[in-house]
Amino acid sequence: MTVRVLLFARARDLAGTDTLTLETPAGATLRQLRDELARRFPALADFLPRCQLAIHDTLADDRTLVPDNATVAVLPPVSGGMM
Amino acid sequence: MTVRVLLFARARDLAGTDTLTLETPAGATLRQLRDELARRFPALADFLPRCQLAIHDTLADDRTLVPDNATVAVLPPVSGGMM
Amino acid sequence: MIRLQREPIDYGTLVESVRRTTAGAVVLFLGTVRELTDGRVTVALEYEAYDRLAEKQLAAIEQEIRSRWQVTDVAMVHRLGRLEPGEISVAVVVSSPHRQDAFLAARHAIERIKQVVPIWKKEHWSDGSSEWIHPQEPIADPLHLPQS
Amino acid sequence: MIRLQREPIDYGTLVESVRRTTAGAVVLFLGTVRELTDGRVTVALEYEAYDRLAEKQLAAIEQEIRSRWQVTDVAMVHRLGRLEPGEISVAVVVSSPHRQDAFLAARHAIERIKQVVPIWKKEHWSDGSSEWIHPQEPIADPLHLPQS
Repeated sequence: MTVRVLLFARARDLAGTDTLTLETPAGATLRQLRDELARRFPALADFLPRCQLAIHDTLADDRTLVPDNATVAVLPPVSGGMM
Repeated sequence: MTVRVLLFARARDLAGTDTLTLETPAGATLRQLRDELARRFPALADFLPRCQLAIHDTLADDRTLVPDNATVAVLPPVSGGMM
Repeated sequence: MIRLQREPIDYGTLVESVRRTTAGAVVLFLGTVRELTDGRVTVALEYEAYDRLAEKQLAAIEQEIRSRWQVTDVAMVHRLGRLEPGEISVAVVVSSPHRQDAFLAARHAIERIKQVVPIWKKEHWSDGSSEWIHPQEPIADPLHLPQS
Repeated sequence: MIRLQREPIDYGTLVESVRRTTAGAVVLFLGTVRELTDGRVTVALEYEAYDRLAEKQLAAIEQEIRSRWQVTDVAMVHRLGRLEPGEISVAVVVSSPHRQDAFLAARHAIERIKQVVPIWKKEHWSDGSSEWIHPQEPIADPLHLPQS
């Protein structure tokens, strides 16, 4: 099953790419996709737990099944705070 | 003693003039000036108690003595409220 | 910057006048002439001021907001004369390093302008009648500003 | 109106787009790039977004403020790409019949933009270093917006 992954901000810098394709087994969850990303990009492993994931344009929790041909976005915490 | 009086908004419309000169006795207070205005402009009498007075650019209460050559402004309530 | 003027208010110039690289937040308030009030149609508003006292009160409001919030710069301009629906009657713009300060200071400034600055408005209604708008209550909120 | 753009933000056009003769109050917020943060000098900020989700979140914020306040119209624009100190990174403008609503809705919108819209900024410091700004705490305020 093919999944397209988009990476942003520090996650992109740590992975060294803004987009990549992963093959995951059918029935894989976002939790498993996180694990696979951490394996492929060890520099990303520590930061990944602070990121949210979205499938297409919808935020999703780690138990969500990854649909085939999904685009999964890795979203670091937003800047927030004082201006 | 000569006092110049400036009238604004409804006070001006009621008096029919935006500026006038009053002669008041030395030692007159703003209270006495109000009374004199009400006498000269009966149409203003009911509205005047809702107006504040200022001597030159300073708001003043009715016990204040009117200096010679003062400019006294008659200030209706400001619009305030919703926009 | 404080000004009473008969010309249309150019809020872009006001905003630019308060922008600084030290102030990351700018809040602009515009008051514009509404066409409808309680179902009645306004064809024009006429604003009149006691200029010298109005300018003094605006300066006191500037001091007041500077004493309460971190205000980098502020501009307050009120228009006088005859305005048609849609035109801008008043503009307040505040810059600050912090957006909370910019919002609170701008909000406070416009509230105080409505309360303590001797500027009056006359409604000209579509039926040909007109009236000065003076609150009907006894003066609850006098024009006095605390001296800073 | 909601937009992410790489071109400079023309707030005058935004303000004009929300002005109505039915809305007597307009509040504009501008966020600009500060030159100094905790004593460090910024030479540029770089903004990056996940566009499709950012636009969806902005639309949800619009729904949120329309459900809570009387909002005649609203425009929210965030700039992307490299900005220098003084440039406008974000603009929010709200028109309303009531100034309280205009202030509260604009304030709420910018707070929510900071919390729930996937737009990130990278500081480029004068010493040549750079860093993405991500809050260090675990995600206290998730990107979720209540569905309206």
